[in-house]
Amino acid sequence: MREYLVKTNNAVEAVIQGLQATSPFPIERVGSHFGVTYRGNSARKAKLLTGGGSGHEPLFLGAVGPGMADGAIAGEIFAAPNPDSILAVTEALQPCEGMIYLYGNYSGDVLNFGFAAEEARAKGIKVEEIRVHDDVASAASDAATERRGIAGDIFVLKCVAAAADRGDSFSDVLGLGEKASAWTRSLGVALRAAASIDTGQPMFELPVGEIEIGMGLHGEMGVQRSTFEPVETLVPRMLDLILADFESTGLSLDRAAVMVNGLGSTTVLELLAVAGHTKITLEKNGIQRPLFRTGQFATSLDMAGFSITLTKLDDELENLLNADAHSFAYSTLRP
Amino acid sequence: MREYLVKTNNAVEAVIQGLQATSPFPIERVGSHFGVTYRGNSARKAKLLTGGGSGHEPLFLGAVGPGMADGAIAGEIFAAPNPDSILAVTEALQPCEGMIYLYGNYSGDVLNFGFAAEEARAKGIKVEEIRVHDDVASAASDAATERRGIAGDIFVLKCVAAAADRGDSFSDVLGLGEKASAWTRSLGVALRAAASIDTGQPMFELPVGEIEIGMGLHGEMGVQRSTFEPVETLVPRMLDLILADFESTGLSLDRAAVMVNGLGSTTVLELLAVAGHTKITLEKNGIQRPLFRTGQFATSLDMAGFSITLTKLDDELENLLNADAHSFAYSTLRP
Amino acid sequence: MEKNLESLNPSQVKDLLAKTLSSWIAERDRLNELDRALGDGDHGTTISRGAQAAIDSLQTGNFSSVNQVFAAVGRAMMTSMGGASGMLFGLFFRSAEKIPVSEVLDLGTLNALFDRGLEDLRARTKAQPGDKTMFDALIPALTSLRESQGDLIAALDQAASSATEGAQKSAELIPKFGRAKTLGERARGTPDPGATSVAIFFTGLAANAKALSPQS
Amino acid sequence: MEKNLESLNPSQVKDLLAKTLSSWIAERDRLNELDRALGDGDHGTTISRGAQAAIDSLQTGNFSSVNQVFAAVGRAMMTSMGGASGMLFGLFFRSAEKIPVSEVLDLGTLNALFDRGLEDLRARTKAQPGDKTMFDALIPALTSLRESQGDLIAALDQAASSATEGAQKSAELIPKFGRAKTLGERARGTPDPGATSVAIFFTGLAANAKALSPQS
Ligand SMILES: Nc1ncnc2c1ncn2[C@@H]1O[C@H](COP(=O)(O)OP(=O)(O)O)[C@@H](O)[C@H]1O
Ligand SMILES: Nc1ncnc2c1ncn2[C@@H]1O[C@H](COP(=O)(O)OP(=O)(O)O)[C@@H](O)[C@H]1O
Ligand SMILES: [Mg+2]
Ligand SMILES: [Mg+2]
Ligand SMILES: [Mg+2]
Ligand SMILES: [Mg+2]
Repeated sequence: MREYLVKTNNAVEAVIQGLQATSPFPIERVGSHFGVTYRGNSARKAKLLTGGGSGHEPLFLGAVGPGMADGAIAGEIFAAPNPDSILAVTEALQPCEGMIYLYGNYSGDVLNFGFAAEEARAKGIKVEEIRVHDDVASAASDAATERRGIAGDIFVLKCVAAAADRGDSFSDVLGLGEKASAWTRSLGVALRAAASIDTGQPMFELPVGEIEIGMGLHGEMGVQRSTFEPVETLVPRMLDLILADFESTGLSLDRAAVMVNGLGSTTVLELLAVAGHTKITLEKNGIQRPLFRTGQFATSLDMAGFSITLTKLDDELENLLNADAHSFAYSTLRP
Repeated sequence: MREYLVKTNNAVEAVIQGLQATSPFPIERVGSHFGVTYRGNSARKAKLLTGGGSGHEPLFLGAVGPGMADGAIAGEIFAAPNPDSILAVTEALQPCEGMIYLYGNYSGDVLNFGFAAEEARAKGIKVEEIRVHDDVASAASDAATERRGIAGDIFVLKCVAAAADRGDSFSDVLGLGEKASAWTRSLGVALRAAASIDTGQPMFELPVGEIEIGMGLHGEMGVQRSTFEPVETLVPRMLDLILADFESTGLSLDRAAVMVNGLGSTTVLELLAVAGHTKITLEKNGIQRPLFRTGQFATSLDMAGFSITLTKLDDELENLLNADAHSFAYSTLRP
Repeated sequence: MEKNLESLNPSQVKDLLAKTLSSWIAERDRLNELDRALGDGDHGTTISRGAQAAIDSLQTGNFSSVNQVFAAVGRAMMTSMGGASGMLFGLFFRSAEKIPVSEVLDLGTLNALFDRGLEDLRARTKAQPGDKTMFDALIPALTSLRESQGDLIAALDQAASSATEGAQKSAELIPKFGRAKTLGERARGTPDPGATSVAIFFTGLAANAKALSPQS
Repeated sequence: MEKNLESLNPSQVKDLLAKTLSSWIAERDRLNELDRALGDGDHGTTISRGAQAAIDSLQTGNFSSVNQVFAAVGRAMMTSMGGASGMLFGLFFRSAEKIPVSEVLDLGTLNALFDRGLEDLRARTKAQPGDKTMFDALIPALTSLRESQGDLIAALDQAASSATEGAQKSAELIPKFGRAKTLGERARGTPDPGATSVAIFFTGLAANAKALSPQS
């Protein structure tokens, strides 16, 4: 049993108010929709709209900002946004050469963004979609585009945004996004179910002492249920699965951007432990790590657990990831 | 019952490894101590060493970096660091004109840092101490220097570091630190006890549905136990206590740096809700908020709850807080 | 003696739907429980939110055609629910806008309306009967409705039992779509929440239509 | 018939302390439990860590004086424990370095040693008896030891019962120092963990000294 400081009926409102309160740059709300825009990325030919269900804070609304998304749209907790709201944010970002909808690959999101994209096109707005599908646990590598999107959303979004900022054409930005998406793989593990914001009860069954490798961001089942395991063996086991997946798809990995992401109530202490063991394992595999981020980027309410994301880097993606960016969800750090 | 990915016997090691893995700038470990240094802040006359017990990640080890601390030293979980280790980091940072030990005001820290300071002085090293005492719940305002230090550590440290970076003399840096400390007030609330990393059991009794306003960072008792309350009323109640404390000490508050800090397993969603209501209440009180940060800066393992910190600003403190800084625990954001 | 119910006017349809939608609200916890085993535990919350929004929109709306009544329900659900089910249930009802306007609801109109709804859903998801989705209840229900020879009440009764049977049978299926799709064998034993919602809908529709029916 | 125990050599002191320290490890859970009510729940963990480090350091060390034995314990505790108790317990023993070197431990040396320890503690904390800290057991114990007329065993027995009584009585006090100080009335009923550790120490010291004592 867990009480939340907000209830289902005011949670998303509260997120928007909070973002506006804490943001050093202006974030505009779109009507009464759960949508926001940042208007400062003026050099872009392609504008970027991201979104998804709530409960994943700082995603998705927190991803707008300089060098990041131009617009974001949230649904209720763990529910994709509705098409009217997606369309409203789309229209608020006009005029532009074209819009890219970037979101995690879930039934609900595909249905709603897809519907909104059609309605936008009917209004003469050019829209293309990038569906992030980084979760290696959710489908075999020969069906990679059916995978779910998890924390990989952020690196892909960051690359796309930076490509748009350097003035790339709409189709170049889109192509870059497909590349970044194809080069991004993640795997998560759940240590304890999130508590429902409605009832305070666990949202799925995961007995104490068991873990689920490959658990999705909403508690979707993963690939392996096993007994509790400390970081020393858990992290190498997870990375092996990710590395094997790169290999099986013919992507040789010698340099990667790394994200260690907390799912909600895993402590920063533990995330650092995961980071340390991730470094050791990648080092053993001869993989360079010029960009390594540890924190809470894509959560699942108060689920305990974490995910590890690797984006294969070439010089282009490394430069794009290093380009300046600021948002509540993700900012570039300068050494 | 909660299992941690690390155990007491490897937790702090894991934190150090993780920091080194994820840091974009070099962090050096000091011998086999739980201590680290960053050597890049070369313009400083006063060097800055911070520290305290572990379990508060990203503090304290995560506070080293450009524009932040030069050295940090951790103890075991919820135990102040020992004097040998404090001294070892002190010596690793020599030569310098003088050292400032900056830490939260707890018996254990006062005893150990105080002892180390004496030993350092005996070796000819100049050392002064700044004990942050921002927690208004922990003593009356006429005994403010007896208060505990909580998340306020970070704003005070940031100001001191920036003063050192602009080349201030040792005594000016120290004076600035005293001012920043005197102008910083916080209040926390616990919604659920942290689980012991040893036993997995709650570290103190807090029945479901009750909250404790003024709970310290280790579960020290606060000022008011009451039934669960949503943000809408809880945040104004907490801010009223903080604002009354500023007033009672004759500090008029028209401009403040604000930090909304998660204690461990309070979700980012909830922290944003706290941020939103903090803004509303401060606005009602006519208080400007040029700097407003929301996140996890000073935690208490996986305790659920949050703290709100206000630092009264004048132009000097505002400039110091806005100066560039990077560390795992805190970085300056540019709009 | 019972008189057969042959058709309803928009205002009757509005009452019929409002009553029927409220059973989703009543079944909220059970639907959440099913989704807790197969998905993210919110199907009951989501569909009740949709039902409430639809009821609100029925209460404030003025409807001159049956199509408008169904479309109002669909729009309200699509907008208020979001998620997979918001789009699917929403579209199913909202498609009523796309068929010829009718001022009465009889079995023929109902079939035309639901068939168009199904067609629009099929354009958006590749799920087939057997894939453990709402289709496992919806398709049998629509088939019954289409093949029924009796009056509206009898046809709805038939549809309700087909939907209920379909939802029950979905328990034994392995999911191929939606959040449940990675569960595999672990999904056996629990009926699909979406299919269960379809069964609840048709069961309510039949029962409430009976209550409307001019009885002795 | 018992022979009086008058003095111990460094190697006997080493054994005596090692055995005594191990009772902190044995009482770890109880001490944590007390600290859970008054502080942060870790006093047992912390002091056992110190005890283990001290035992390890006794086992590897070579000691030519009693002072060295006590100081080794103090250094190991101070370094391995950290926290308030690491400094206070550590310093208490480590102060042995500061008094004249002695090759045997008799009651006089013990008093000199502990009195110096107490003096050094008092320079670091303003806590007084009645403030619900380790002093509530330590000061009565040292007073007994100082006032005792008997042999070492009898003196230690006296000290042990004074410490135990002091620790028990601390339950009724309101804390003025350490993490417990904001608890106020809520602290009543639980003995101070640090004081309890002091009682455990003196109780162990008396019992283990008896076992060393050359008996018939
Ligand atoms: N791609 C799909 N095709 C058909 N039905 C689907 C699809 N995805 C989900 N569903 C239906 O939606 C139901 C889940 O609804 P709900 O829990 O409200 O949405 P969400 O999965 O977004 O949380 C499933 O039980 C299933 O019947
Ligand atoms: N300032 C102080 N003066 C005297 N004794 C103290 C002081 N602070 C703490 N103590 C003692 O330390 C004990 C707590 O020890 P421990 O739990 O190991 O340390 P911490 O409080 O750092 O977690 C208290 O029960 C008390 O006896
Ligand atoms: Mg959902
Ligand atoms: Mg402690
Ligand atoms: Mg669901
Ligand atoms: Mg303690």
